[in-house]
Amino acid sequence: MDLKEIKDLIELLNETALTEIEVEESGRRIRVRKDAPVTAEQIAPLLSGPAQEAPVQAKEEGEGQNFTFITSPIVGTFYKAASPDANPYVAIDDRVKKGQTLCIVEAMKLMNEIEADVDGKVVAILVEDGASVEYGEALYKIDPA
Amino acid sequence: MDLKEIKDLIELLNETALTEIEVEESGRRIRVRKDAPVTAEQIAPLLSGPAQEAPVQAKEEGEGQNFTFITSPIVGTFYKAASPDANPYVAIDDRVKKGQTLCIVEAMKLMNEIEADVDGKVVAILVEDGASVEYGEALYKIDPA
Amino acid sequence: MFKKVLIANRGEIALRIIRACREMGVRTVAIHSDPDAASLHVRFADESICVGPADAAQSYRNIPNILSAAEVTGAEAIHPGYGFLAENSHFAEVCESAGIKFIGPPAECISLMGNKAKAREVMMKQGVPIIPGSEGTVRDEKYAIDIARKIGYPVIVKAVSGGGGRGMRVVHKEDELSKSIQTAQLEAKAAFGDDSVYIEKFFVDPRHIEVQVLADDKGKMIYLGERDCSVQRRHQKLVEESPSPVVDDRLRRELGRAASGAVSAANYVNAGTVEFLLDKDHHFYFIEMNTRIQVEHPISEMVSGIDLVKEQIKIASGKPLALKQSQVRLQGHSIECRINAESPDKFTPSPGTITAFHLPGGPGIRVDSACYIGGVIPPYYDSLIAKLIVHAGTREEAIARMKSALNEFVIEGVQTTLPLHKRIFEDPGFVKGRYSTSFLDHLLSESSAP
Amino acid sequence: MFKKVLIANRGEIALRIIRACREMGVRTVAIHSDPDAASLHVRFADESICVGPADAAQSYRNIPNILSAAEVTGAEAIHPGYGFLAENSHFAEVCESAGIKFIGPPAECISLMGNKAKAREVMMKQGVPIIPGSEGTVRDEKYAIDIARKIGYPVIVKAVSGGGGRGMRVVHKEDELSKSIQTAQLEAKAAFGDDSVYIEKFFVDPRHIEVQVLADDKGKMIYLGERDCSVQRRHQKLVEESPSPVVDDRLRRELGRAASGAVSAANYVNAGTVEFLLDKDHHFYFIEMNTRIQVEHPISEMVSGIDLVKEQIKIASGKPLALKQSQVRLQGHSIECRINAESPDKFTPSPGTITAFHLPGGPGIRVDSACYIGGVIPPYYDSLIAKLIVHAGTREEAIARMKSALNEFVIEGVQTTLPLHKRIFEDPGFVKGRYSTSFLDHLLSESSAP
Repeated sequence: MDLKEIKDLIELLNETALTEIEVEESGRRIRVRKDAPVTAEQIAPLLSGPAQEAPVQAKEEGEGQNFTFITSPIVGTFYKAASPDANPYVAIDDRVKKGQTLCIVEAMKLMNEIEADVDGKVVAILVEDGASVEYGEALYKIDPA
Repeated sequence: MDLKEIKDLIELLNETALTEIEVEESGRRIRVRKDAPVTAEQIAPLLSGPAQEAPVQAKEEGEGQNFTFITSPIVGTFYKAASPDANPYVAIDDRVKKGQTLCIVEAMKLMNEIEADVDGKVVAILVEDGASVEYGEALYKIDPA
Repeated sequence: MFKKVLIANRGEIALRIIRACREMGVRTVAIHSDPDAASLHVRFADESICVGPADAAQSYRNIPNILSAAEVTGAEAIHPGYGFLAENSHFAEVCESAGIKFIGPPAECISLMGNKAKAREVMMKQGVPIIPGSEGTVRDEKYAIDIARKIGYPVIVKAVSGGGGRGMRVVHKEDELSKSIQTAQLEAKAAFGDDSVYIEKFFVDPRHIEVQVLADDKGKMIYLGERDCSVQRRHQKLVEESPSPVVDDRLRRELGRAASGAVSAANYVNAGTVEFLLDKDHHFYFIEMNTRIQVEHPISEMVSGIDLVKEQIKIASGKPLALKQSQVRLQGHSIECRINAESPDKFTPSPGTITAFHLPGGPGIRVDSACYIGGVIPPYYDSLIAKLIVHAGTREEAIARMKSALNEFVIEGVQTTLPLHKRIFEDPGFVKGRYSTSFLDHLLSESSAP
Repeated sequence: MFKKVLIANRGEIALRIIRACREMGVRTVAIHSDPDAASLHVRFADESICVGPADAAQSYRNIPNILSAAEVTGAEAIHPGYGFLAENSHFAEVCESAGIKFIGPPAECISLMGNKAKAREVMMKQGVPIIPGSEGTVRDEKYAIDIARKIGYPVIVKAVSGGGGRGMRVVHKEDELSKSIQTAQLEAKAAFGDDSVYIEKFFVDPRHIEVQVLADDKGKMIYLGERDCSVQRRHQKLVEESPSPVVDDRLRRELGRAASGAVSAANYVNAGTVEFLLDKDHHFYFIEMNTRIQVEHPISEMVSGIDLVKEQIKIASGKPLALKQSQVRLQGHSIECRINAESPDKFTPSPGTITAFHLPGGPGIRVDSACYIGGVIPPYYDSLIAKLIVHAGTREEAIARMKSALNEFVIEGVQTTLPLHKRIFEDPGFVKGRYSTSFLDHLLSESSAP
């Protein structure tokens, strides 16, 4: 059952230097994450600050390599190309530049272009064309090296 | 709150080779105890066996000495002497013999004589004269040496 | 009203009684065995006394120690709960002679209803419909054959002092009769020390319907509708509901009248349950009367709005019933699931330590339980973890609410019957209200089929 | 009926709505912020979507992301709960224009009731008693002085767009009036972006009484009695009860009539609450109407037997009300305690991880909570841990039940208001039902006195 699993994961997390563990199996997903201790100074801007529309950047450490993930800043539908007939904006192994359009996330009938926020090489496209994505969902894995 | 404390104690108990921990403070007493893993063979006689009326014997290990406790086999009222005018059956430092009457526990208007089940010396009398005692409550501490 | 009550029980029913006492301003004394020292009923009572070791015969059934506990704590009354000493007429007698009020019926009621053959006789005289069968016990083979021919096969041979399915034999043909009587007698002798047996008509796929009654010592009584407890495994109830999906207003009044008759016949006082068997033609027959609060009492509380445990205490303290039958108003539908620490397929007990325990909540949800995280289900006593009770406007809504609540209920560390309960509420027969006492056996045999 | 509903909220109210949907066979979509990924509302919904980071403005108030979530999951309706977007008329409007049903009143009702001065005007026209005061907003100092003289001091200056105590000033003497108006205007501008204020008579020690209404889109409405929410700390309710200890049947009918008037005046549809101030002479005055389900809705559910959240969903799906006013039957007494993660004396929030969580149970106990052991109360949102609701036959029994339940409730890991709640139920004034909106301030100042 989940409560137990969540507790186990929290424990595991607390024992390591990781800040997040995510487990997905048979249609269920559990993610536990820890932040640095929250202080009043940090909360104040959170509660009053303006909405950040910039893509969220996440890093992964593995085998000595630093990857960057381009995540969705909004909830919507993911498209690799500008239209069904067009070529995808980018493909795996393409080199991309900061500010270059990678894909579109459609929300409220509006096409939102998602740009790379780093120079690098596309290592993986993590979402199927036409799939719905949630806030913070990783779309592209980029090797900034 | 007690639930948490009890849990902590259980945890502590399980981590150690102890079999019992007891904490008493401000009128409240918590005791946690563990037995060897229970097997079906052990349960069967428990469920059908006759009531044991013999005093329960408990041991305490401390400072290299083994003490034996004479505990109450019934619920009732503890008396050190046969009547209010009589001398106590035993006093501290008295030597007692197995089978010797140590005190009376009155229950249901009946006087139940509690006997020593070991030879030894009375180290402590643990209950006030006239106090009510529960099942298993230690009455006398005996040094069998 | 009593100032202090001793509760001669453990687990959820002890906690249930403690809650009622606290709400009435009555102080409580819990008794417990050695392994139950950390139990919630001990924690939430005002005082507690250890009365013996794990073995219930030496603790929860230890009459001298329990009476001494009442004496040394100054308790004026003892509530026996269910099980243990609840239907022990000797205990009720000893309590009264020690000047301690037994919260239950007079000892004579308990002993009358404990003798199944005598109870039948008394009910028959009062005009309460009883199952066709022998008059009194059967000693003589010829009489047995005559009776069985008269009422028609199949018949059932039952121990007079029986209960829980022991000392019972169903007989389909005359040539099996004599041997079955002998076997039943042997079993009865071994289990209850009394080899008297009697014969009754055996009904195929009946329903188990029981009526909750309350009677004060002024001769007033009320009944609070019926409970349908047909979902059973070897006479152990797993799911109960009130009202029954097959009882209409007319039948309810008839059942109530019969239950009233039973109460009068026995000069019954306090809470009790009159159990009936309901056949396919909706004829009902008296089975027995339980002279105690029952595990499934909450569903009657939910539909009637009456707190049965408080009523028991009030009646025992000499107060008259506050309500007349015409003021009893049954509303909505209530269902109870008994969640046991058992493997859900084989029903083998699964004692152990509860490592996760998350209760369902929200509207119409009630949980009666004495479990907590870190708490232990010991191997010595029954395996009930929690009673999950729902109440809603209609049976359909109550089923939907129960399904939702079962899915929210998290219990870890022991195996539980939760998966079986979920299956029951998915079963089309159950959902339509079409089920009998053989329902669960059918459901279980389906799953074990290849 | 809808096939799928998105719940634009978190915590216990999201879970409450999910439970109602599951019982109705409606699929659910939970939305959540980053730190709420392990929340129970996410776990128990059929689907879930992360809509933004911790900051509610970017997640639970993020209209584009929430509508996209409804779109990508195919949800036909959105339930806003309370707080966040529940009383945002723009959100209701955008939902409707996107073809998604907003489970609540029409946008116009929300915006009418959001404008306190306009709401007053409309109620006055309908003949609903309103607090004596200015007609519309006060811009002109001379008009303010005239009005204040006419209704008599003390008066209160309030922001038209106000709420939660901000933009309010009590004025006791004429020479304070002008300065207080200016201060209120500044506060209102800063807090709500609108500096309009109005003036009302200020009552000393009134009671806060509110009436729960349900109205369908066919023009039918019912009211479900009143709630007494006078136990407040700075306009935050801590304990609510229904019925009010000071409202009798005649006053209840008058309050109901006034609430019906408010519903008609606003062409109101769905669940809503009409709030009144009750003075010492038992005259009542309209304060405002809350156009959403309220935190304290369970106590009305307990006494009426009506599931308000299910009714909200049914009404939004176009179903007519099933009950007439004459069929509404209020039974017994219900009390709710809001247990918050706060220090019980200073009320400073106490976020953290729940390390122990043991719920009270038994008859008449309901807990609405989304907490669990190991779960986190994040610092970003409100501090409600659980609503503990009791129901019993009488007020006296309900208080006894609440005291017993508060003593069984174990919460560890964060500080809670449990100790304060226990004190409230020991207070002789509260027990006698003699309390006003200043009750809690008095109770708290007693304890801080030397």
